[in-house]
Amino acid sequence: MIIEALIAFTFVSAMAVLLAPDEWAGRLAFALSLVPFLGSLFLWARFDGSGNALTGGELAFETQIDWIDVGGYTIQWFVGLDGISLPLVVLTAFLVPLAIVSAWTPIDERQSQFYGLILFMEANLIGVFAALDFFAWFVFWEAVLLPMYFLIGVWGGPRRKYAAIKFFVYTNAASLVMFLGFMALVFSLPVETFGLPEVTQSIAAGELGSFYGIPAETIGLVSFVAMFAGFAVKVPMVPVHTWLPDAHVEAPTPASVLLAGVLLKMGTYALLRFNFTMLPEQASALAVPIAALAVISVIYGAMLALAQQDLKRIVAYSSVSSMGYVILGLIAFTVYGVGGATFQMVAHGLISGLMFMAVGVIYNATHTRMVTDMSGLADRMPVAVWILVAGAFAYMGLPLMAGFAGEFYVFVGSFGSPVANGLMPVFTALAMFGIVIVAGYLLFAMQRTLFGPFRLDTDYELGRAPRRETLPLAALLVAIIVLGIAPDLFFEMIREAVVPVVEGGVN
Amino acid sequence: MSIIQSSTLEPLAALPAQTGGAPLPEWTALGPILALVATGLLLLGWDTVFPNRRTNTELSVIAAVGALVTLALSGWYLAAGTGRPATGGAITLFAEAITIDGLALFFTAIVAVVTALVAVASRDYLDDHETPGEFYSLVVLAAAGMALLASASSLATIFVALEMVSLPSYALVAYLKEDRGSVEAGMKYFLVGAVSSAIFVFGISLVYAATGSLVLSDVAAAFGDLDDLAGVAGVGVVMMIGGFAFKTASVPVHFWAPEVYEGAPAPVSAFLSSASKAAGFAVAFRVFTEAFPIADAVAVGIDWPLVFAVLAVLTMTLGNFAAAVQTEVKRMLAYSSIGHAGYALIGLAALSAGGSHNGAVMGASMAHLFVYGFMNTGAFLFIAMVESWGVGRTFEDYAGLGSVAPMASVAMTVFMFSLAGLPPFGGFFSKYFLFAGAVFNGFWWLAAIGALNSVLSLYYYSRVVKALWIEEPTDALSAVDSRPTALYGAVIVAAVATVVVLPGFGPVIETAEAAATALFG
Amino acid sequence: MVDAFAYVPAIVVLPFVSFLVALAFGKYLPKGGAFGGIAATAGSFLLSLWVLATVAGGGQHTETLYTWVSTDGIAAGIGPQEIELTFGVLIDPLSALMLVIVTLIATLVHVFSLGYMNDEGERDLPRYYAGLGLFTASMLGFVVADNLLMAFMFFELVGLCSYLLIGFHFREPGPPSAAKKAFLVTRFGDYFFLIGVVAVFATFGTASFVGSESFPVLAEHALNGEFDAWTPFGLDVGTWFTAVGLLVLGGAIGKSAQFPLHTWLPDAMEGPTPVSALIHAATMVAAGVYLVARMYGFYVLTPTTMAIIAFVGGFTALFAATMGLVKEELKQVLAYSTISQYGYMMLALGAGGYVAAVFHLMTHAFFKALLFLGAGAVIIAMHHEENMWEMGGLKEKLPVTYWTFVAGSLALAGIFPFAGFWSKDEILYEALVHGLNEPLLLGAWAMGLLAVPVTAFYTFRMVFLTFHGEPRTDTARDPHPIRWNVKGPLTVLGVLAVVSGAVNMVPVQKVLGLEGIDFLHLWLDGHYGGFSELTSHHYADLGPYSSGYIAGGEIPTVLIGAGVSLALALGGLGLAWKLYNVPEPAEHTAALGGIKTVLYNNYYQDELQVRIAQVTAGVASVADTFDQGVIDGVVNGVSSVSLVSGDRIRRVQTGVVTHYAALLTLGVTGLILVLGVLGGWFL
Amino acid sequence: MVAPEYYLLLAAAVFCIGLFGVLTRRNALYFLMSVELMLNAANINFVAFSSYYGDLTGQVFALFVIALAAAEVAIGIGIILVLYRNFGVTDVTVPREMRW
Repeated sequence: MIIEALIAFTFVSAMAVLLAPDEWAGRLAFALSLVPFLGSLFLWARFDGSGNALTGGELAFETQIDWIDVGGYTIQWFVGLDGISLPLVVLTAFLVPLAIVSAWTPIDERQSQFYGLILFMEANLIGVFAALDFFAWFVFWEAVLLPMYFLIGVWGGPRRKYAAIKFFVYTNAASLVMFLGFMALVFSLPVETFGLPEVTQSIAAGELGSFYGIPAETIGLVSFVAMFAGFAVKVPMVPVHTWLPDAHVEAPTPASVLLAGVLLKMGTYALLRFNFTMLPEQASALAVPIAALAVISVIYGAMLALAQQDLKRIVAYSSVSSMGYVILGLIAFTVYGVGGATFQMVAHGLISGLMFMAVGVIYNATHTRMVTDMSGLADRMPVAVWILVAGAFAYMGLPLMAGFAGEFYVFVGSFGSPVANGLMPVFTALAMFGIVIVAGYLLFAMQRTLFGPFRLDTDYELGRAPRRETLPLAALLVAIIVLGIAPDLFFEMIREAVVPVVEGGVN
Repeated sequence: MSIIQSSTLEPLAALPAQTGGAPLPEWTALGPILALVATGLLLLGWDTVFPNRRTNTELSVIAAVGALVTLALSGWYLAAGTGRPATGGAITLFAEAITIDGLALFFTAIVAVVTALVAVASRDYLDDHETPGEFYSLVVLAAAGMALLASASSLATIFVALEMVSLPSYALVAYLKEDRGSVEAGMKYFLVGAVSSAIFVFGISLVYAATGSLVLSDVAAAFGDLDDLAGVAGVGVVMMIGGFAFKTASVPVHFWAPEVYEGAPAPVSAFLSSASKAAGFAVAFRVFTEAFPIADAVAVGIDWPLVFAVLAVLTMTLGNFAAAVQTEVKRMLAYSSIGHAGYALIGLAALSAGGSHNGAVMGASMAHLFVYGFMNTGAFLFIAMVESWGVGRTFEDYAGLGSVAPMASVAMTVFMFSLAGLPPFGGFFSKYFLFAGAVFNGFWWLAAIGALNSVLSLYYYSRVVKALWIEEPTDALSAVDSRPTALYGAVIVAAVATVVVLPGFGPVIETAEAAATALFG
Repeated sequence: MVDAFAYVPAIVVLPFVSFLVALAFGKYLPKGGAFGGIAATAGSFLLSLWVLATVAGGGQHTETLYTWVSTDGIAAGIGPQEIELTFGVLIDPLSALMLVIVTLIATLVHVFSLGYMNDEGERDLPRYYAGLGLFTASMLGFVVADNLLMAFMFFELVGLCSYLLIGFHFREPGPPSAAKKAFLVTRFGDYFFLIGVVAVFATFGTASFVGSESFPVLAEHALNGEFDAWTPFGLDVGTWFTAVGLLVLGGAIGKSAQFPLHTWLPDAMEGPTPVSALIHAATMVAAGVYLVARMYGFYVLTPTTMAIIAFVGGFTALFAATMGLVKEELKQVLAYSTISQYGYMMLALGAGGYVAAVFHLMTHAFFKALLFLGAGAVIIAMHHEENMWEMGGLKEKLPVTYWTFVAGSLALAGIFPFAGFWSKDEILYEALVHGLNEPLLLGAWAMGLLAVPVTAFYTFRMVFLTFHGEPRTDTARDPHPIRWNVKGPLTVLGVLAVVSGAVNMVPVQKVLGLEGIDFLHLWLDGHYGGFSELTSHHYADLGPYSSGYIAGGEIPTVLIGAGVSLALALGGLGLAWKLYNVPEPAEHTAALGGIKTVLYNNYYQDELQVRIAQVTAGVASVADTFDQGVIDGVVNGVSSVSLVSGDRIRRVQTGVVTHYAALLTLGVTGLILVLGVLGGWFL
Repeated sequence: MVAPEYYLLLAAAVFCIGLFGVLTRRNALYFLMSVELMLNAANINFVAFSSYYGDLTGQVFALFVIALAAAEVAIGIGIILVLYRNFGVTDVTVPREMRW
């Protein structure tokens, strides 16, 4: 019941913060958010799961009780962690306190609401990664969107209303598509619950039957495509990515941090769980288009980042690019590919969180994010800037930082992968060109904003960033480096959890 | 065969046991309906005895208590399994003119809930109004008609009950006699209602002509061999569908709805769009499953699930698309109510002869109407509150309400998101179970269209939320100077219920599904 | 006995610690943390010497120190076997030698920096020394790497450090731009390198440099058919290995500034001069060549790769040398000479002259570090003026600098008996004897030979313009004095530039028949210690080349080759003497005619790359427009269409109740008709 | 005995006449009368088929319909009254303040 306790505590914290006065809502939220963080560390320390949650592995902290009986099915409250979900839970619980601290400076109105929403979102995020019954999972999945809608809509930039509604409608539309796909799948199976493990194992046992005259193969394929399309929006993959830059640009810094850091991972996490673990055959059959989409996401996203003048937009598009690697790794169906993709989720969560936070620190001081409005910031706010530089290099995949580990595993895993009619080396090599483009746009942006003679067009006095703004950055950087040097902290459990996925794939 | 004839003795075990262990007498199955009727009469009596009271608190309390008693009774019966297969099946009374089963009790409960909420909320809405007495009695009597409608199992009873609902409703809509909107709405409601009831009763007459009976089970029996009367029966069935469409505000008889919901006093809008609609669905569910068995009907070319499928698609699409472009919140809710009728119609559309999951689909639809009873009523009651403040009606006028009335705005946000089908609110499960049920029964395209509409609905529901929380407050908000306690209470209760029903969805859907499955039994 | 090899990690860690110390406490330390850096690098140097001695005593060492990713018995599912990613050290003659070179030069650069940075009152010294420390540590990590992945990782860190150090003066516009370019261009090369690393893992399941399970050995077996290597698209192993080799070579070309990825290097002169010395002599640029040498056993298996390496090297040697002809700034000349000299090393590697390449790597490290530090001394003296036309006559004012600089220049120009002569001569000799049967290689040799007089000319043009003649500016008449911390390193390197050729007197050995004075050959051949699969004769056995001789034998070939190249070098030197060793030298570039403009503009290579960048930016901008207009346009279009159709739909609601009655009648009638037709009621 | 088809046709004709009135008449009272016609068309069916099937429920139901029609008219007149008070007309097409 530890997971339930964590989720419940976070919900209650959210309520408490909502009712707290604005003056100390931020501090209270930070203090309360440390509890889930410590809790996640406790989960990590006591983690005793093995194998993959969906394929019958040993679950850690499992709870399974019946909830609702409907239509001959039983909906359960079913949570548990395996090597894939635990790192993401830890990531979430780690990022939230930092995001809260990063909100202390920029959020100056309706603070209790702001922090309450953040905690509400955290509770749901933990739920998303822990839930193993479809409906329980889906409740959390959808509930994450609400706080983000408000975070963008209320505390966002000038076009926040447009961005918020776009984010909201777009991602919900995707959820519906995915929902229908999953329902069609479940109803073609002789299962009695919506438990993800049961569904997975039933499919693996070849029990996918025809459904109202539609042959099983078609059902499998259609479900796969529907779910893939649904999750691709969340990831996001080209061409369903356009909500992301708008959402990121308008969102306040802490919301961006969580959006890029955790919310995007929901998409890839779900892809891994649903598409690639449940329907490996269909995934393998569609490997060529999926890999092609991944490559397009990487290159096209990076090209878009190259064209931007807004620092946040640059990082936002580069998220599109980075998530392309994750897809590439997933479709590879190798331990390094799938495991690397999972690791990359965590790594990218930390790194993009750092980047958004650092851009936020700059924005707090300069009140602009336009590359053209400033230069030479390194002279005035060295600590923040050099951490930003370090983050940028992490983004570029500098070795001994977490990003390199993730990307390298993905590359190793996908290069030699037998899927996609042996075309994976080509796809991998093409996708790898992303590491050049990412270096290009980040270096250009840094050169223009951080270095050179000091200039700021917005006429704000610039001083060193306060410690409460730089400390979260430093914490993230430390985490990135630690994971880069010792990826096995997570990768070991991830690997164990992805082996069954890989074995389910066509190899 | 006369209509009023004591029924053959049914297994009395179907009724809850008395304290001594013996079952209650059979007529007690009518308890919920009788409670409403009695309350209505009591209200009239009270108003007669104290005609010039300046306060309507007592009336409100009486109406609410009466509704709660009804709710308690129907809840008790539901929990005890009255009229359910497990305890011996449906209880039929008066030569099968009335059937008390899970469906009837379930919808009675919905009606009772809405009535209670509306009664409480009206206490503040009708403050300083001259003649509150008739308002409450009309509401409660209409509710009694709705409860009867849900229990009616003869076409005659159905028509009578339908009129019992309609006639008070016309009066309620036009209740604000000095208000041009209210009067215009009343006029339109009445005229369209009159035409539809004429069409409906003509449809009944054609069905009677074809089958020679008004009792649903006998109609069903005759449906097996209609021979060349299939055409007559078919036209009759479609015309009856027209009548149901009126009650449920579905295409093609939805035209009254936007104006009525907009023009009527907001509590009445809440009442009509939640309870009246639910009652319409209740009777439609019963009539079509019991009187026109799918297999027989389809065999003679009366493919009514197809008709409902077409209507469902048209209704949800029309409702949602039109709602998306409204400028006034109340009218938007009116269209959204049409859209939800479209979703609920899936419960009749996604059925197939011998479909193993018919019960699941219809049950999901019932559960949706149940949740809808809370969230939609709550939303209209919020409008009532805003109307009582005198803030304008458009989205712009709602800007920043969250900053001056946070609790109510939170509640409204809950309603909006729940209507949009988002967690963690009840509307989420009900809508998704509905879609799942449709997919389950092979009507994936219906679910897909529902999903598309759902996306659109997200847009306009979130516009309200946006206005409440995201837009900057305007000067108009200084009008918000009161805290109408009863209205607040009703809204908050509805909101809490909307939230609580998500984790507690099990009993709701299980009851609804059992009730629906029994119909297909 | 204490084992030197146990301290190998310390060699890497010491500078890293100095990085951390300078970063964390630099501003509280005297000299901005310089002493920590000096102590650390000197410590590393001493340890390296100890390691070198141990290897000389017959030792070799390889050890896995840290498992980055363990496998725990899980089959990785790709390639022939499970893949474990590890960090380890590999100490053989090559890496031991390189350790000594790197640590020596790093130490000297640290000392020199006291004069160049501290004495000149630069800001942000802790950052500078932190950068130097990290740079050194990264390079040392790269040198001792026992597998390709680890090598790649440190290779990248070297790139990062170069970025940080080249862009040290970030407040000016130039250095950040140069730093960006350096990182980006080398990143482009590393892109191929990374594909290569990944391909090596996929092909062999290991990236180890040494051992029977190392990838060069496995490749050897695969070509013999004794090992079943994975290849993509059903390619045959030879072709695939060629491709892999070329991919990895991409990294080497980028870092070692070979054509066409050489453009970053001249720009990198924006960094502080000691950094230039470190980059060019011992660390970053050397890394590319070292990488090829490190996995030479793999390259020699594929003749095509070897030929391409040689040709790229030869071409770069000549190409860069010509650009050096017309440069006006001291460091620019040196920059192009660096590119050119690394071209020689590549030529040597491609030509099968493994020892020659390492030899030149070593001598070049000494004399190029010397020249850069000398240039730094001049720059100190000239108050950071770098244009040679503003100098002149510094000979008397800066005697130590002058004489050491001349020694370095003679070495660079390849004048007997300075170090550069021996190494360059051996390269050309190897290219010649192997190239007699290989036209491509012979072409590369010809280019290398042609570059000799050019090198000599620009080197001495530089010397004469800087030190000889009359001072042409006031600064040159009264230069800033330089201190011990500048002169000391210069002296050490000056000596080395003169004598270090002695470690490999192959021509002398061949001509005079003296056995055993080709110490470097013996060293790299595992004569003292080392791994058998990493020895030069093992490479020679595997290699594709056979030797041919001109004029009837080995000794005449040696003599003719040496004579020709020495003559050419002297010719170039003489021309420079004639043109520039005059009191008032004038520009003679006009004589080059149209070529001059081309050379000034570096063959428009920079323009080409700028153009590529512009085109990329253009494509990106088009993509952005497409994204905003088309992809997002569709999204917004869907919403607009929905709203517009919603607006149409609601117009049905006219407000007139009679219309409603009509519409509902129509609706019901329509339903009756449709259902009736479908159900056949009217039949 | 008249064949039941004719009753059906008669009823349908009366219904259509009523419907025609509903669609064409703007005066609320005419509207009401037309609705009465439609209801009575149903009554024709009920009575005719009640006798055809020998089943009394039809006839009883016809009585119910008549009663309900009366109630409907009662409330209808009331609404028409307030309509006239507020809009000054009994033309049902005039009140159109709420639309779209």
